[in-house]
Amino acid sequence: MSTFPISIPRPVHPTGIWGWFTTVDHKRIGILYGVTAFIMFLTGGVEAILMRVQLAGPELDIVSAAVFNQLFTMHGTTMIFLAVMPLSAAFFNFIIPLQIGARDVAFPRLNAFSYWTFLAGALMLKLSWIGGATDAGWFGYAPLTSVAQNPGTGIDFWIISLQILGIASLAASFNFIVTVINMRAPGMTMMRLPLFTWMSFITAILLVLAFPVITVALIELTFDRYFMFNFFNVANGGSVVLWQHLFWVFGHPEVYILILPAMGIVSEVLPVFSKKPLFGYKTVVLAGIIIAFMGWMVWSHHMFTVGLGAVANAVFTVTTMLIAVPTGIKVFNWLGTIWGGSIRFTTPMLFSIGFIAMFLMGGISGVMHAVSPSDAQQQDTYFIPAHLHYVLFGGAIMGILSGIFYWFPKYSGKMYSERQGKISFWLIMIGQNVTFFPMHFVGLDGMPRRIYTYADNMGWNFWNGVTTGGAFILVLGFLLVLDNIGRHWKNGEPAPSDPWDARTLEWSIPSPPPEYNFKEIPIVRSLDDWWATKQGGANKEVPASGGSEENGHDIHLPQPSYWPFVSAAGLLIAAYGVVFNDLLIPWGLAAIGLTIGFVGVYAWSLEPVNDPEEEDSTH
Amino acid sequence: MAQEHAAPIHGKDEGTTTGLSHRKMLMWAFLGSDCMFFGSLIATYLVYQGKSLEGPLPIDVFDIPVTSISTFVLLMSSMSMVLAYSALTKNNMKGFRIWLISTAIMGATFIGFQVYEFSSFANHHVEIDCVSPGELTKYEQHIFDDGCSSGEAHAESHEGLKPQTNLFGTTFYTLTGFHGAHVTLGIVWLLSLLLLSFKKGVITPEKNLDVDLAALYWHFVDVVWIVIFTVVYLFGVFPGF
Amino acid sequence: MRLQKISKTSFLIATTLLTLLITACYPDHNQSTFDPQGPVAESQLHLFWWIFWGGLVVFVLVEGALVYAMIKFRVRSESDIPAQTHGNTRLEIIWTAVPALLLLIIMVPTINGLFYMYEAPKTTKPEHTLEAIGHQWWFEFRYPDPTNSEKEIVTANEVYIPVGYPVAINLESVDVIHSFWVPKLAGKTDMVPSEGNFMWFQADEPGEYYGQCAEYCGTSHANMKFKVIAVPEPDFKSWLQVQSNPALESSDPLAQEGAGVFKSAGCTGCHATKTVVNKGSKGRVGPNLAHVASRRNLAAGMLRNSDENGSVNDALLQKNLRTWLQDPNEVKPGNLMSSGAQVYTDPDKKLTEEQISQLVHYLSSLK
Amino acid sequence: MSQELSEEEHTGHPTAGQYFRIAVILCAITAVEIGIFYLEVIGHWMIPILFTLSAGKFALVAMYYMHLKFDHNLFSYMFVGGFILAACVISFLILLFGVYS
Ligand code: HEA
Ligand code: HEA
Ligand code: HEC
Ligand code: CUA
Ligand SMILES: [Cu+2]
Repeated sequence: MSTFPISIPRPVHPTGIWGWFTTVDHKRIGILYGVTAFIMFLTGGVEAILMRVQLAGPELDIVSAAVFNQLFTMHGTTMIFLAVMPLSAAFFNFIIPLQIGARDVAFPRLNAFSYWTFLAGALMLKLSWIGGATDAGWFGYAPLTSVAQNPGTGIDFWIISLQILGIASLAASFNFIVTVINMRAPGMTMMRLPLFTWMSFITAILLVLAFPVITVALIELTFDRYFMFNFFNVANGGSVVLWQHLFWVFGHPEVYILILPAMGIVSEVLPVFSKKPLFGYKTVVLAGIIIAFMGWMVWSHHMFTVGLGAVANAVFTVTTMLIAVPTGIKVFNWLGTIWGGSIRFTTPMLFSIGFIAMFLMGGISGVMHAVSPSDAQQQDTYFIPAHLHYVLFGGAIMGILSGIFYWFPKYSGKMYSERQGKISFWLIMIGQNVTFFPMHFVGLDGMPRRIYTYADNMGWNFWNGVTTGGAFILVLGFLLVLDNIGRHWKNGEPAPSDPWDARTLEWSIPSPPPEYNFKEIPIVRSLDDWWATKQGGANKEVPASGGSEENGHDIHLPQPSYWPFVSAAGLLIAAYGVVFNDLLIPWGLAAIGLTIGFVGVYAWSLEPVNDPEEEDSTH
Repeated sequence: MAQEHAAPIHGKDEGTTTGLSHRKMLMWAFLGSDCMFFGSLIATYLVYQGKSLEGPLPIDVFDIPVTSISTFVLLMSSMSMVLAYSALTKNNMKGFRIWLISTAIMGATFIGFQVYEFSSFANHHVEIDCVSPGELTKYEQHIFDDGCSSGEAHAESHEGLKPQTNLFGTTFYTLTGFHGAHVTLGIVWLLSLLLLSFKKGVITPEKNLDVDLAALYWHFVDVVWIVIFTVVYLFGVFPGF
Repeated sequence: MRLQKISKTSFLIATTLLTLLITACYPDHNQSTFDPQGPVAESQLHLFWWIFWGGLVVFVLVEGALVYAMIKFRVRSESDIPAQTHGNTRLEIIWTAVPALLLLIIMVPTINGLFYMYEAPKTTKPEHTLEAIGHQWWFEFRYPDPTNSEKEIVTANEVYIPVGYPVAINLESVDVIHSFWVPKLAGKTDMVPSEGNFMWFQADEPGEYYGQCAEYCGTSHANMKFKVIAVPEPDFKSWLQVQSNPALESSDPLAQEGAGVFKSAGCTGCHATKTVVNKGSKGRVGPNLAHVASRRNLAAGMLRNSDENGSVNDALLQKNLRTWLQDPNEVKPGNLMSSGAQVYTDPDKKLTEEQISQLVHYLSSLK
Repeated sequence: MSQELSEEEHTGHPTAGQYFRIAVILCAITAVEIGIFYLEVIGHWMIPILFTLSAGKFALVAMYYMHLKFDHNLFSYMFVGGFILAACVISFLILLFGVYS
């Protein structure tokens, strides 16, 4: 080790709190991701509740206009970037290696880095409540984000933390792309990949292609704000519509980034609790790929009222409508899966079925938006939040909840309370419809979105009251979920390795999995290999190489490392340095942060994955 | 396809499914993603082309012969990079180092040109003879109209091209600046490799991946410049565009 | 047992939701999209019903199949292993083709409707072409001056249009993006700074139509409203005639003092009382006040000055003016008058009660 | 590990001489580009011609210097996928802005 310029003793499998800081174990990182993101979800929920209280009746004065505008902006940004995306990432981390029969991910330290960067971005965004958070809406349309309109630091925090979150997402996605392509167990061909892994893989690809676009958009905005560039400066000929294009070129693929992992989860849960294989596996995979592909051709449907002209609107109308076709294929194949099955209504199954029911609603209102002339009556009304919450809450969150319960035995090693789970399902199911369904009504009744108050004489009072009431049912539901998870993670019944009689590889190993996951790397012979193994009895062979001589100690795993944490910390400092760039020395803090980050990355790249043998094992 | 290559298990999890290196795959995925990064910057540049409200415009500041030289230097650096890699795989460490250094030097030369270019654009100054102005660009005509009306003998421009000046400045400096930043990072990377190559056993004909990756990055930066040179410089000065 | 309950609940939910939907259209509400009063809004509603019924059919079929499957295929015995079907190509082709077909059908009227709303009818008269300009957080309107093609007539927050004629509107914005929306007449079109936009609509019935800014535009986005008032064409002409006159000189002494305060307190820096301006000239920061007392609402639709029948009620108007002048920020958080006018930013220059009364008298005389 | 080296030889990586020849071609194309650029007679043909030439350079570097031609197809898919998508987005945006604003 002394051959390396920077030689700080390397952490050697530390335990306790410190262990979490240096861990590169994908399962632990998955848990870190999940817990953090869930807390972020709660903060976003609290923001939503505050908004709902303010809108419970006409002309209420619970929060001010300025605070309300921060609330919905932070709520949207939080839910999308700090809740749904990282919750999906939590599953990528924990589940993908287990499903493909790998002992770890391709780049364990990059993975750790991804988590710490995510945390940095999340903290930065959320702490911006102190001193005024961003208030330009989650898509931050120019020129509301310009210095002239918005001189405070709120927008700066929003920009910089989105950049950091982007780095986190990119790091994770590169990692999972390589992991899925390159770390599959023998025999695990692409067309034998479990559906969740497939959808996550597609998501990762979408992500690495979509994020650079918003990175550029944010860079341009940064330059405008900090150095008076002209990108979105109308006075010098800039176009505020360019921002919208760049944002939605990213933004629409982004919504599929949010939903595809949830679709993957549902595609795992339905077969297991119907005791049937997924109907039309290949078609479902193909549909996922087509959705990802078509997702790039529809972005301007968010801009139907901007005045792009009839021809452009017609083109985007057509492409947008067509995207319903591959999505429909998925829905119908899910129906085909439970059709003729033997359905067990466990909590995850209920959430998955709820997903189909609710996502369908959201999908159909999406197609209603696609009809651009009548969308002119819906755009920027509550009909949009109605659509968006049906696909995001009814879709992404329901799918994620399904996953949280489905894999609960695997990651915690315990069983949750089924009864409590079911009650929470019904509360959430009913709560979300009471909350979000009336948004269709008030939307069509002419209520614009993003208004902090409304007049008494508009006829919106009743349904807004109902919506607010529904939000409180949701609070109850989530409190039950929290309690169920929290209590049983500690004191639940120990879980067997395969409590659901499931189909995929992660259920073939103990709950929770040992650090090395698989004692012997499995050899995969078919789709749903674990199920086949259980059905076929003894046709499972010991790997030819005689892995049996291995025991847990011989399997060498990537070693913990400080550097991902250090690099992320450097990034955080640099980020604050950019926002407060005139602190003491101009840009001094940013320079310090960058230096720390740079040192971190340098040391990291010089540090071998595994110390004892100086070899490049991943070469 | 890919899956048919399923690597034999050596009793350990060392082998990869496709037999390809993780890191090289990561590099390619990154380059694919970086295409979108530069793509967005180029899109912004093109969308704003010709939309600047005032000069100077490309035709006023660009000096195609000078940029041609720096383009040539960057192209050559790509060649020298590939030769460095080639030398390494042939176990020609000396050749490797020489080519590596020359790549870095050419990269630095390119950056030098860019610095020169930026500063000359920023200080761009025209002086127009009011009596016999000759052929004028739109921008120069503007200066002529402004400055020569009151019977002066000469008219001068006051400001050069800064990012704040107009849309062209904004988009041009951002696009080429980010390219320059990529090159700079590449130079640091190459120099790091050079240092490492003096440590025993770190970079060897067998362990050439580190160099391979740096080379990929370097060539990518080169191809981005190929696009920029054509789209920004050549098209930019082309009158009909 | 429990499954029956689930299915019953689902059915119950579905049916209640449906009934709710049908009863929730509230055409009598001010901004309901279910009560189109002109051809553009009508065509949009028409399309809405197309896609609504189409979507409903899909919804009922799919949710129905889901509920049916849940009842029919619930677990009977734990050890029971159903047939392991892996797919069915024919079925899959069907459920790819049928939705595609459905969508293709809907595309036809959609694209028709799209071109319909993008081009004003050829019969649109040039004098019915007006300009709407978004400001944070009020609307400015400009009409071509019938007597001089170089001039425009400026007004604010209320647009009069002739009944039964298509009206073309050019949309602009001076600051951020706003969106011009009168639900009963037409869907919205954004007002994008420096990129002119266009829309048209027509009111078939005389009346007052509610409009509201629909694109988030900053602090008081919620308070950026306006009214469209459709009147018979002759009335429209005479209204325009009145509008083209500058503000009245009142003989009421209190009002005359008010006029003095109006100048000395700096109001004229942002408010014009002359309505005819050069075409395309830059507007003031604040709404034109030449005829503010004839408007049915004050402060971009926030305060109502008129009775049910639309005639301005002087007592209400004076009360509203007083409310507004005492503390505009109370009415409209963040408005640019409280943050820009010295009488509100500089405590020393604060308007006295007396001055306010004078101003109220002056302004309420500007019929 | 050493098998990787032999593998490379099997896939027929170019020799230094070939690399050099490619560099000559690249320079020649660039020279032609600049030459064409000064030929005013070409007029509006210039844009497609310059475009094609630079695409050729791009392809040469990617295929030979970056070894895409000799490496696993997967790498080509990754890179070309990103490249094509970027090209499509650029073209679409130009179209949207050029025609409608
Ligand atoms: C998870 C996220 C997610 C998903 C999956 C979707 C899916 C879709 N969305 Fe949505 N959308 C959002 C998140 C999402 N959306 C968000 C967040 C916004 C608002 C952003 C903002 O302004 O803040 C938005 C806004 C939005 C708009 C802009 C509205 C406006 O502002 O004016 C439009 C317009 O076309 C649209 C359309 C669609 C369509 C057609 C789909 C399709 O993919 C849906 C396809 C699915 C189905 C149709 C159901 C299943 C299909 C069948 C059973 C087949 C048969 C069906 C038919 C024949 C109809 N969405
Ligand atoms: C995944 C995405 C997601 C999710 C899950 C939600 C969830 C919710 N959303 Fe949100 N929403 C968005 C994404 C999402 N939203 C987006 C993108 C926008 C657009 C933003 C914009 O316009 O810019 C939006 C906008 C939006 C609006 C419109 C604001 C406006 O236009 O003015 C409203 C209004 O009612 C709303 C409400 C809600 C409610 C009540 C929930 C509820 O479902 C929340 C339920 C969760 C909780 C209630 C937390 C529960 C737990 C507790 C409270 C436990 C106690 C806490 C502790 C112990 C710490 N949302
Ligand atoms: C800094 C510029 C500015 C100054 C100075 C100013 N105003 Fe205003 N005024 C505005 C703006 C902007 C609005 C529109 C507010 C809104 O609706 O958001 C407005 C609105 C009004 C309205 C309501 C108009 C309508 O159409 O509903 C009245 C009345 C008014 N101002 C009176 C006054 C008086 C009286 C003064 C002087 C004491 C004054 N203003 C000074 C900017 C100004
Ligand atoms: Cu103007 Cu909202
Ligand atoms: Cu979309």
